[in-house]
Amino acid sequence: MYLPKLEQFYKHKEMDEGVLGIFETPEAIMEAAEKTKEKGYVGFDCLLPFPVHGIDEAMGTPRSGLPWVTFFAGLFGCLIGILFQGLTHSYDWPLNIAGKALNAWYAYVPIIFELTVFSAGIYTVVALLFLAGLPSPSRRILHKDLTSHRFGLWIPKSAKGYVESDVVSFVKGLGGTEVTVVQPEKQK
Amino acid sequence: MMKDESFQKEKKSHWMSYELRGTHREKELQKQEFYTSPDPLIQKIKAGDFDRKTFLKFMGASVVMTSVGCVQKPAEKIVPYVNISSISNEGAPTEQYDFVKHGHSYHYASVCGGCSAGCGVLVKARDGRPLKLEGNPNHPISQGALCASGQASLFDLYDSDRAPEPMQIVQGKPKSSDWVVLDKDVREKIKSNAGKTVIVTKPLNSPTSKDLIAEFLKSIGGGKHLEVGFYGSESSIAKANEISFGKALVPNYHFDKARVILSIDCDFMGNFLSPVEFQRDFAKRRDLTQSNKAMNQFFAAETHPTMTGTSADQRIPLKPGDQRKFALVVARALSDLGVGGAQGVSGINLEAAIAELGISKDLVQKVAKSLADARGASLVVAGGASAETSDAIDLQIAVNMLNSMLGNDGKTIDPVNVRKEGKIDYSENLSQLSQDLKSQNVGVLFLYGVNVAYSDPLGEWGKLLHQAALVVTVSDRLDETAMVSNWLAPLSHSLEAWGDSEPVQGIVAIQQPTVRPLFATRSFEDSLISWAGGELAGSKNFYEILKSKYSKKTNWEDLLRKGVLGQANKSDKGGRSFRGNVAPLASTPSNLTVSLYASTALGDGERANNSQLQELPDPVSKVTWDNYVAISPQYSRSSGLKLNDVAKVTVGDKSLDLPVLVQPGLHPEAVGIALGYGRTAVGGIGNGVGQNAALLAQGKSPNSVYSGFSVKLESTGRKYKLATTQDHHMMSPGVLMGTAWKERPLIISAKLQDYSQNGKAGIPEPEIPKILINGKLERSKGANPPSDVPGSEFQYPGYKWGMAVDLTQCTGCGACVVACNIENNVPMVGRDEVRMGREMHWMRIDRYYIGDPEKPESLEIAHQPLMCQHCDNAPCETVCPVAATVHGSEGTNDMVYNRCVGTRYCSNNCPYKVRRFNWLEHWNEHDLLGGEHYTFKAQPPRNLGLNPEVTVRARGVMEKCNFCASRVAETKIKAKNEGRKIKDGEVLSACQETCPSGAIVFGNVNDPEAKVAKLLKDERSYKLLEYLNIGPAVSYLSRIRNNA
Amino acid sequence: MNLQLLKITVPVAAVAALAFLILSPSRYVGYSPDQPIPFNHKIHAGDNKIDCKYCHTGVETSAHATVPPSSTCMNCHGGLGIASKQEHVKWLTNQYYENKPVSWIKVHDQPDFVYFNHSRHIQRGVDCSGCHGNIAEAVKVKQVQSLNMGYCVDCHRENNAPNDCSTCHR
Amino acid sequence: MSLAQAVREKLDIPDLVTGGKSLRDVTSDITKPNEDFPTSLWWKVFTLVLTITLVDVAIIGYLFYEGLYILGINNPVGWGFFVVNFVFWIGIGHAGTLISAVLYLFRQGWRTGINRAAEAMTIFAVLVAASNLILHVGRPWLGFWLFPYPNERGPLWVNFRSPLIWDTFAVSTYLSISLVFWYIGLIPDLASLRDRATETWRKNLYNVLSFGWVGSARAWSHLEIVSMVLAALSTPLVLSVHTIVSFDFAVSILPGWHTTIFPPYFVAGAIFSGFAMVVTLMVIAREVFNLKDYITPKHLDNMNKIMMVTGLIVGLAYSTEFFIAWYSGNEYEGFAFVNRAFGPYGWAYFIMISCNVLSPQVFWFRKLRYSIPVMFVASLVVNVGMWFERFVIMMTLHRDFLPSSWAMYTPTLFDYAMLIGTFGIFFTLFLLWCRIMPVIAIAEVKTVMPAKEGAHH
Repeated sequence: MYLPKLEQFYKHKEMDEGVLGIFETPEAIMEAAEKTKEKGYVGFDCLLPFPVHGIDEAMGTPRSGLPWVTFFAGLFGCLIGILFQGLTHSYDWPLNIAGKALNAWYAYVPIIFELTVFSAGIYTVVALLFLAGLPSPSRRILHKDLTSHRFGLWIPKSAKGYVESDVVSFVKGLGGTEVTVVQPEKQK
Repeated sequence: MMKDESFQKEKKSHWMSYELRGTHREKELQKQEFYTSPDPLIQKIKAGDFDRKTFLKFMGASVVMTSVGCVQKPAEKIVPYVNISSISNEGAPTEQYDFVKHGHSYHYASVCGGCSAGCGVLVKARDGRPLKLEGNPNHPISQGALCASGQASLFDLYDSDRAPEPMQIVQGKPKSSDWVVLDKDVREKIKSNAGKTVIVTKPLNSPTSKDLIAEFLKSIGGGKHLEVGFYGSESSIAKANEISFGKALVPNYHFDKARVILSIDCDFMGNFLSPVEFQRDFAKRRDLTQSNKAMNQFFAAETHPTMTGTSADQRIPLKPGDQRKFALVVARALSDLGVGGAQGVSGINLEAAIAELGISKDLVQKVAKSLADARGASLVVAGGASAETSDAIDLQIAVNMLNSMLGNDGKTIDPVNVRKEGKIDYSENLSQLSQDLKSQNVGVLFLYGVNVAYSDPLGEWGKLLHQAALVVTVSDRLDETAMVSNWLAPLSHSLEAWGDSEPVQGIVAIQQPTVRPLFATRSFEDSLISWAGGELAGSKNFYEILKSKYSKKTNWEDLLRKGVLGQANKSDKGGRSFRGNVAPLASTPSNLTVSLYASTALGDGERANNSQLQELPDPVSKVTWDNYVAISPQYSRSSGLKLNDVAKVTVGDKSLDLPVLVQPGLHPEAVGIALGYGRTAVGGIGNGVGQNAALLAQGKSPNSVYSGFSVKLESTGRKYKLATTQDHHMMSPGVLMGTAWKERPLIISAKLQDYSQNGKAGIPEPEIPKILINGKLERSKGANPPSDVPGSEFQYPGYKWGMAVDLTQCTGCGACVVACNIENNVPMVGRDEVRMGREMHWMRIDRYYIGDPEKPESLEIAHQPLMCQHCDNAPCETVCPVAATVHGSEGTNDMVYNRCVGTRYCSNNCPYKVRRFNWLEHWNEHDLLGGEHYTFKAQPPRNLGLNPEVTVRARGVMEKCNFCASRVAETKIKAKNEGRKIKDGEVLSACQETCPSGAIVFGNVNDPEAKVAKLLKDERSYKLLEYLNIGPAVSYLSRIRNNA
Repeated sequence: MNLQLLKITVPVAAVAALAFLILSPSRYVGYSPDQPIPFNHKIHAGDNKIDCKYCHTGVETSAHATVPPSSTCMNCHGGLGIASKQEHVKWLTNQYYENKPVSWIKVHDQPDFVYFNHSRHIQRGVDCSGCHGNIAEAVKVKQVQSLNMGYCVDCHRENNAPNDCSTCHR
Repeated sequence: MSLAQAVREKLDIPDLVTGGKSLRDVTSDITKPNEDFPTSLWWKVFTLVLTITLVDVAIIGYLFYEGLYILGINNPVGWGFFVVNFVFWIGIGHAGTLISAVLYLFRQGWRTGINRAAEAMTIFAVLVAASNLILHVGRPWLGFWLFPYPNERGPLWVNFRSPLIWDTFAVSTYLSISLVFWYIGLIPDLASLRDRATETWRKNLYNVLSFGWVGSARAWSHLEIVSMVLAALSTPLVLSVHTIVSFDFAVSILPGWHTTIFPPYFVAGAIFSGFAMVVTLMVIAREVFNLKDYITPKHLDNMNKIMMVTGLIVGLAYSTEFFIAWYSGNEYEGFAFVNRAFGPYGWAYFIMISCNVLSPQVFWFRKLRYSIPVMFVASLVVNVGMWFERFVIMMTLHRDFLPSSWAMYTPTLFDYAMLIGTFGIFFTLFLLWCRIMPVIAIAEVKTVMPAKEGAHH
């Protein structure tokens, strides 16, 4: 049976200290990701201008668990819709409107549906922003081409077996150009 | 027990009496925030400086306040009286009479000042303000009912265009003055021209006033008293009676005794002698719940489709000028049937004459037959402006002959207790006056209630009047005549003054005031007394005269309480023999002839400044706010004149430009134009509404011939959109745009014969979806049946309010509409808004033509009063997003104004379209966000007449008939406090209470003894659009016509 | 950084607004305007045990409880009556003899589209203090109940009084 | 999903980005309009629509001041131009969501060229529609009463049986969902604008707008999933919204309104008009912003096909209505439709027929489907026709059950001004948006670049 697992809700990690390498093509970054996974630098990440197909498998990240959020949020909205309309009309203040039955539930369907969709959508997006670490406009930009046409490989200091010189050479070995060692910003 | 001077104003304002006007103390009071004495108010409005708050107070504008939820309400004040006084002593205005309870309504018996019929009324006054008029049940004339103009006459009291004080007119410019100066001037002039005083009054039905006038003339050393009336038939009838029977009089008519009625151009329910009485008597014989044997048969031969004609069993369209010919033709037909007593008809060639009339022969024979069968119980009447042809007197003689042939004298016609006695010749009086003026033979001239300059526009009164030494016009406003006279002596409204009336010999009613004069005005009688030097007949004011006079006859206070002295005489007496010579027939002009008629609402136009009457749709044409030239469909086709074309109407050398209305039911060669329009000096509302058709009148000046002369119509090429409340292209419900759809079962008519066989005659089975439940067809529960069907969701165990409307009795007079407007503070919106289709009447009367408009003889005109039907499954409630209209526990469809946001969805979804939307702020000078551009707003002191029991609605809010929720609530609280249930007939809806024909019945359906419950079970009862399964609470009783 | 500030303030403001919307009290509770003279109900109704209906005569029979005419005050204070030396009483007496009404300021003021009927409630046995508070102890009258629609509706529900819209709105 | 397969096979041939562009070119081409100083043409158009908007705002102020009586509506015809505009614009709004959601689910690569602009159109259209809905009530300042909130009245809730309440919920849901859907798609593109920005103010602006997006693969995979989820949610939503709008009429009891055919008929009509509007905008955009390589004739051809299909559906609906009205044998129902076609407002009915049913037939011919001027004209004509469809439906009010309450509706100057005003507001918003944000989904276009494999699986 398919149940939500915690690792599906992986979170974007801030990139304040580590090594960054730049790659030119999607194929290159895919290959690099594969290698890095095998090398075992846990918690490494790729920076992409557009979603490259298959990068998740390459990096070994599991499928996102956000649909679960959608599901339960939807359920919640649906429940609210049913209860709120039912209670207000037939319990809180029963009004004789056009002699219709107080629990004429079929009149409530449209709003039940709308509320379901509403809460499902909104909560999912909220969850997304949380997991993707958005919004944080103060975030540092590592390289300006990474949102346009080039691809980045990021290996954080926190990765297991991180030795700066090894990592740098490793990334170079993968064919990464402009390999830079990123230091945390000075707190002013 | 009543009192005339209980004088506290609305809870939120000061009392104030007009004696204090202009005193130092008043100035002080004026400084106070909520000082609201009406007369300075007018000054303030006119002067344009007026603080908004006061206005809001006036208009009870908290609806507006609440629409801005976050605005703190302005502090309201409570201003109690200073003192309590007992009834015995004459209290000062600061004193509360110990019997007056704040917030309670009291009814005072009085007399209606609407017209000269002199109906007895009950005035509902609350905290010293008259708020509503109802008919006085004790009074044999009104018998508890009141007509449209009677209802509306309340607003003349609150008319902002009344003259607030005496005015002197110098070179056509009025300048304010006061009574002291006026009285002084009058007295001097009377002295200097002794014996040459002339008093011209409207036809008076007050014996005491007549005596007083005589007394006055005596005391000042002689003079004349002339009565002058317009558009009426009293003169002709009186003269004809003199010729026929040797005694000049206007008899009384008993329609309730008449089994067959033939009216020749007589709008006796709309505009003849005593409309309410006649309509009530007429309707008594149309009440089929009693027995259908009694039902009368009514033939209306008329030159113009009148309200009366619409309730005829057989309409006979006549060409103006042919009235007398028709009468004689009928006489001839009668004598052919062997009815004796005919004179001068032997020479008539029946076929030829009938052919000339353009009607079918068997129709005439049918009329004659029915009349002959009902000898002694039939009635022939003629009268009204449109019967005033050049041979009007001969017409009346012919009518007299018919009646005596049928032996109606002393039975349906009462020559003993008459309406008027002695020689009456209004036009003679008028010409006498102009002679005297020409020959400089008039000293002081008093004109009381006669607006000669308007009603006789060809008389050149502007010049003539200046031949008199002094002309004093006694009128409530600066009207056309006042503008060309020397003085205007402002007249009190009938609700402000004492008086009495004797419309029919032996029936006397006291007119008692219910409010202190709002302005510095006096009644004519009081003025006479002060002009006579402050004392007349040993009394200082008219009140004392009346009191002393009637105290001799009966207990004064009982008289006031009951309101009337004497009973109607219904016994048969006073048979008389016809001797008058019948003149030979003259030929009528061969081409188009016109008939000028007095419209049902406005009558002679005296009250043209009454928005209620201006906006009351004409019973037949449904036109408001204008008069028009009505032409027949045939003539429209031949001449090419269409609706809203402006035509040039030419009679001799005089001509008028009037919009055209194509009126089915007119004789092909007949043209009709309403009198009473085109006032020039009546006030902001009535000025310049329509054209004065009296300009076209014929005969020697003063004009007396209003009908039967030839007229020429030509198109001017211009267009003018008439403000109608109902479409005119649409004919009968059956034929729609030529596509022959099934006839819509809206008004269900049947013939008496069919009805007496089958009570449900003509009523179709409503197509309501039913399903087979254990063997028999029933409405399924899923189909949400209304409360009267088993298995419905909601039952109404306590009260269940319902209404029944009898279409057989309804005459479409519109009294209910006006009564509803006044009871519920319904605003009048003015011509432009009516054109846009935004009239606010909660109640409307739908008019349908049944039959072929090309065949006026066979055309029937049906009325259907339509108000909110209070459906059990009300479509409007389902769609209101904010639950502003929901169902009450008593089966009413409640509308909550203060919750309404104004989506108008309810109105769209209402199959009857009875909901009304407030497109405008009708009551407040400014509304929430301004909007002063709308000029047709109620001006003070109109607001003093608002019913405090009903919320005043703001802009952007939906409203509709609420089954007089305020009346129900009032009665219910009373009953509850007394620990009992409401009795049947204890609570009447405004429309029901005023209806002269008793067609509307409102009450508790759950009470099996209630009249409404019985009527709902009546075979004739059906519901409108029942197939929609909305379960209306209003039932209609099918329209039965007695035409064999 | 001001963005940080925004992150905190915006949600807080939103919550506060909603809370206010839900929990906001009636604007009129505690409304206690100054009257032309500081009439003291405590002395009259409290200490001297004058029955409410002695002055508010309409309360049992009319929609309005009615404020009495000045003459009612004069029954005790008139001429050289009780407390005739007291300045406000002097003023009142003058008003009376000058035939001038006193314009009191309405404290319990319902909008004009609400039709409240005192007589019905009194007949039904509703106690004055239910809506007006303990007037006998009030030195200066002030509004103690919200008197908004919810207040009326709740009471009507508890005592199964009619709850139709047309009960109060016409 | 075999259907999807089939559709893809059909539509994915030829290239969706022509001219052998590289990734970098794509970015720079698409962001060019945002970075350059506006062209004189843009300025001209913008000043025009801005003036219209300002005039409209002034009129709205006057409307508040004077009340609804300055409009032409009256007693039988309680709803006029305002509601017509409302339904019209809601309809326009549908294409956006449809393109971005439904086509997304069907993996229609070709949508990438147009979906961003279409979504923007949706949002602005819905805003305009909602404003019309609020303005047409008698007391707009009490509009918030349409939302059920705890109040001091008892508390008194709203009437959930009223289609207008359904509207309130549907429209607000629709607006918010489309808004987030649109914006999360925009975030990466705004990020690339930010990184290309040179002036500091632009940098800061886009820094805030892009939420500090850096394009980490983890964020991307979440984003991908969410846009799919939202697409899945929006698809039924978009259908429900116009269904509910149609309930405004279908739930009433008026002859000519009370028909079960309304929901499908309205939805089809909405898609119809929506696509027409997209074509109009796209044709303009690709000319003005020189994006011919990204909005290719192929895109337009596909949309024209859809327009033709929906046009046929609408035509079918019209005829069905008439048939049922006759078949019911109910005098009121039957008359309502005869009156619709041959009554005083028959002219509007025939405008509707000719614009909505006849004009799309030109798209039977491939040549015309590919001709820019033809499709431009056709799209405009269709929009006119769809506006008149709503007008015709509204005018059903003017003659209902009782002949006595029949009347005509004559719009006043203000009605027309408000109609024009809605277009003013819409285009003002749209033009402004074109300056600030990329009209084409940069990142998504990159995924369908012909150059690289693996784009299609």
